[in-house]
Amino acid sequence: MSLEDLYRSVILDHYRSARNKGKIENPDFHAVGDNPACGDQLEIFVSCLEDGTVSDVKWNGEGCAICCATASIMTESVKEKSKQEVFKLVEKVKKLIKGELDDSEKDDLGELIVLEGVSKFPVRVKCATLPWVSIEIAMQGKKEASTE
Amino acid sequence: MSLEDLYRSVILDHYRSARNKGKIENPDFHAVGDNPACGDQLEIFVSCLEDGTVSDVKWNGEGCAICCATASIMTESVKEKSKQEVFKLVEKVKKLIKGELDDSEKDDLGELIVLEGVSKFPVRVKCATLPWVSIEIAMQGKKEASTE
Amino acid sequence: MLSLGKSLRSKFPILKRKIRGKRLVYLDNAATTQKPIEVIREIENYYMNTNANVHRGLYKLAEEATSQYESSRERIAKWFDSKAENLVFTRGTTESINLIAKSWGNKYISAGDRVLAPLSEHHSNYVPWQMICEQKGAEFVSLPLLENLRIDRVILEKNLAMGAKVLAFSAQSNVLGNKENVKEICELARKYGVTTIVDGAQIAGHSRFSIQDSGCDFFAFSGHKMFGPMGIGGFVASDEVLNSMPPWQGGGEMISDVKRDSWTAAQSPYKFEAGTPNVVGAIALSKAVDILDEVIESGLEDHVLNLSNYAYEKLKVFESVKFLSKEKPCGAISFWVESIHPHDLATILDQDGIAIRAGHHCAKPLHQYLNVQASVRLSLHAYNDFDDIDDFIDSLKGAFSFLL
Amino acid sequence: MLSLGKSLRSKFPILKRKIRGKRLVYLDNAATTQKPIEVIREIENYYMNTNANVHRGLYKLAEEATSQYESSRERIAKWFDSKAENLVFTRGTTESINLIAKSWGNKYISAGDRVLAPLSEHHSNYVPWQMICEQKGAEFVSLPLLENLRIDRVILEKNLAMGAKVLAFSAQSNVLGNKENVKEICELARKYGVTTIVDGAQIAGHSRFSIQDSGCDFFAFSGHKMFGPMGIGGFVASDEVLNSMPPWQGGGEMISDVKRDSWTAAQSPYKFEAGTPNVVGAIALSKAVDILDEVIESGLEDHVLNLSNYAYEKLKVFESVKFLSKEKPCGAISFWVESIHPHDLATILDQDGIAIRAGHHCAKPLHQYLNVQASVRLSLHAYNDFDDIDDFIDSLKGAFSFLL
Ligand SMILES: Cc1ncc(COP(=O)(O)O)c(C=O)c1O
Ligand SMILES: Cc1ncc(COP(=O)(O)O)c(C=O)c1O
Repeated sequence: MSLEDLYRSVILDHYRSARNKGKIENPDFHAVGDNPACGDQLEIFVSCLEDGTVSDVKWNGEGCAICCATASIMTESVKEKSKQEVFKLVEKVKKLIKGELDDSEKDDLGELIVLEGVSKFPVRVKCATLPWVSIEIAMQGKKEASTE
Repeated sequence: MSLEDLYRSVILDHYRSARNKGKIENPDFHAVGDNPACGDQLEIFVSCLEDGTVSDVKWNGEGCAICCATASIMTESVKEKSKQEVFKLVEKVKKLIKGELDDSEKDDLGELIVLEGVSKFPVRVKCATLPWVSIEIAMQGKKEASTE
Repeated sequence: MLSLGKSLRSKFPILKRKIRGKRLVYLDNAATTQKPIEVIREIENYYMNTNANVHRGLYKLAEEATSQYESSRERIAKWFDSKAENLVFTRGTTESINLIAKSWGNKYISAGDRVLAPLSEHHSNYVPWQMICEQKGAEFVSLPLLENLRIDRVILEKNLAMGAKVLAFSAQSNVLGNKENVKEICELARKYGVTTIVDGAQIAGHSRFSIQDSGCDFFAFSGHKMFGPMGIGGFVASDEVLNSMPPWQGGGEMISDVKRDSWTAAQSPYKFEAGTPNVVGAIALSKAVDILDEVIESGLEDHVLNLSNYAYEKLKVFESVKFLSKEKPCGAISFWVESIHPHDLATILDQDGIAIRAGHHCAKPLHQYLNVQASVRLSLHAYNDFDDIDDFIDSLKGAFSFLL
Repeated sequence: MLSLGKSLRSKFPILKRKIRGKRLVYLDNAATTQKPIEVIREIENYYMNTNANVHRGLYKLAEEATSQYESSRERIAKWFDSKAENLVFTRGTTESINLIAKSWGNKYISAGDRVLAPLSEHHSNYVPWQMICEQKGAEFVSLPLLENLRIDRVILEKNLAMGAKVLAFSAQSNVLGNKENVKEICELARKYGVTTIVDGAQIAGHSRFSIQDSGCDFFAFSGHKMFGPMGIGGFVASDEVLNSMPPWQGGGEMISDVKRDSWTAAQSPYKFEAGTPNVVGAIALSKAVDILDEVIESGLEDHVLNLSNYAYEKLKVFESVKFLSKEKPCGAISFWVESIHPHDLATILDQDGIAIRAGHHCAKPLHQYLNVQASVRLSLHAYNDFDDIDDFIDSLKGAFSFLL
């Protein structure tokens, strides 16, 4: 995957018109994610139904195209999932971004598969990982995440 | 000058039968010289006449052949000299040992000239310098010398 | 006389390297400089012919290693217009400043004392002072800057007059590239009896610096920013200052005697050099200083100024480019681009073989002050030339058309 | 499998060197080892192809440098049976022990506490503990030895039982060559809740050492004693221990955030690595570990044992030779000669190209205890062979006939 492909395809689109950017008043979960290496900072807000299913999720913050686009993509992919499903997805996508996921496990990833391209840019892996780490931390009830 | 020459000539002789080794009770000057790099330690005792002329000088301690022989040679060379003469001699011999003395200044050195050979062994310069530094320090009224 | 720019590149083997098929355009010299072949050969030569531990060996190799190590100390000290006895080797600027803060600072800074540093300092000349102030209950005062981002002399003098123990500042900023007038500032500090620590990390790689002329109390530097190898650097201070300082680390080399229940320190500079030193690092740095001196003699400062002006003019054309410096930047040019994150820019430029830095450049307080999260920095050295700037600008244009 | 001794010499370019026309016989391996050509090439290769500052760079060179640096951390940590996150890079054993004493020690050692170290320790594992005890008003207890100069377990246990904070000891002595049973001693210390610091400077260059198996809390080592370059080394400790320790030096790399008035530390191991690290040092050390591992696999320990026995038998013949060790020495053989000063011996042997050490080998308390002012030490490694011992003995005979 060339750089152009990586940025062009989905990422640039999500970066330019981010989905689910903003805040949620009185969220059920909330965390601030930090990538101290580059200063990226990300807030994640999650609301859940009574049964724990994610009903709404928003992200806020400044960051690079990869981080922001990934946050946008992430928020789309976790809605209507249970806590356990989110945790499972996070583990899977973290592997995907690092280029460690087996082909056999990639089937049900849908649009998320574009994040695989990031694995070709090792120094940017943390940027794409931050949104995922942040929601994981948030839904574990912690307040601060870091990808350093 | 080969090593054999250096050790053989005067140094080995003075090392084997050291002159002026021992102590002086109630000396006018006394100092302990230290070469921390190798553990050599040397005591110097000086007695003077009323006019300040060195009347007796003794050295004591353990050290390598170069250090002990030099101490022996040194004690022979300072007797009957005034304080100023001793200080002048010390400066000159320190230069000699480091190989920094002009040929024109070497005339009146007598037997001391053998110490020039030490300059060919830079790591041993401190060993030959210690007795000279020690008497200098002693006669300046200080108590401890070091060649580190 | 050497000719700088393109024709100097043959001396620096790494500059032959291709990045994804394109030539390497190295514009991150404030982070670390590349190494001339002579420095690489010096390291090789040491390990192939001389390698030994120093100071305590009586055999030929150890004698040669010791004498090369000590004559390197002399050479480097002399280059800073100082003496061998006044130069302490460390890993670099950071370790030097920590040593000063933890040895000198621990002795002389007390509760209620004030320590001054401009907010534009590199973390390495900032955090060690924050640490010692916390530890001692002293006050760390981060000085604000003038509009042009230089040290505000009025505020500085006010703060000096209020009473302070230390003024720590850098001779040249790694973000803004500007030099301070070290001599004037040290004079001012001296007037109020305040000890000066000059972070020389940047200036040491670009200019001749006379410690005597500057009148500073401490000067710290890093070899790897001066064509030298990694893992070596040091600081310089006067006999009086060094003798007044207690040792910092304990161990081999730094002692004069160890008894079962006590120890005594060696003389300066050895009392600050515990353990096996980076002997080959010092020797190779001395060779680097020879070359750096020649490069400076051949017009390094003008060369960097010309390239900086050229780059500035070309960058200015883009409306979206905002400079951090309020003056014409020299040596280091930091900027940000509206609606493009510096990291994306760096990644895209790297596709064309262009090595620039993106981030906070270890100067977060400055970035916060300027309300910029991160910036892009290009920093220039002797082997850079107009072609490097041209390639950089071309690549930047490509990135803009792609991302904006 | 490599064949050790003579045939390994071609890998170590310096061993081709002539000293005053004679071949170099290098017998000072406890001070520093020589470097295999692969390690020298690794350094050269880094500066010719990869050189960049690490961690904060987004371009190709910085990415490669960072990934090589971090995979070297992983390789070296794994060799010690540990994990990358648990390995902190420093300049060497001395800096490691100082860091431990000044970060961990400063936090956990209080007035009245006791710190234990055998009197046979190297100054680098002795003075830092004396220093922190002085500073804290704690008691530094230098443990006496058994007749055979090993740690006296009865006295040790008595001292542990009396209450102590720290037991610092070396896995292998640089003077006597003998190894301690680290596992048993650490177990004993753990029984009494005493933290163990193992000085691994010597063992790391001669044996595989499993930190997990040993059960120690800290393990410190020096690269230059393991075929690696100068200026790199480190220490290993568990997550729990590292996380409990405050940072030591402040500056770039070790922070997670810096604000005008505060700072926060990065995670381990980075929080202990302030400033530009010796990147190339770590990379070249990782290569050295590859070779060292192969050499150990090929029988280094037996090889050194055989040579030691051979040397011991030959030395024993001289009545005037007195050994410091009360056991058959292995690896390092220290002795003194009645009525010959070690320095004179070293100078004379050097005339024949033989490099041995004379002095106190940074172990003055041990020498004082044995009532020996200074000693001569030969220390062996993979490239030594029987011819080295023969040449050494011949030269020694010459010196005796000349000096005695
Ligand atoms: C047992 C022991 N400990 C500590 C050290 C100190 O190592 P370094 O000088 O590399 O810091 C040495 C070597 O000099 C040693 O042999
Ligand atoms: C101004 C300034 N100070 C301090 C440092 C720290 O130098 P080092 O990382 O070599 O210790 C740097 C470079 O990173 C610098 O540019």
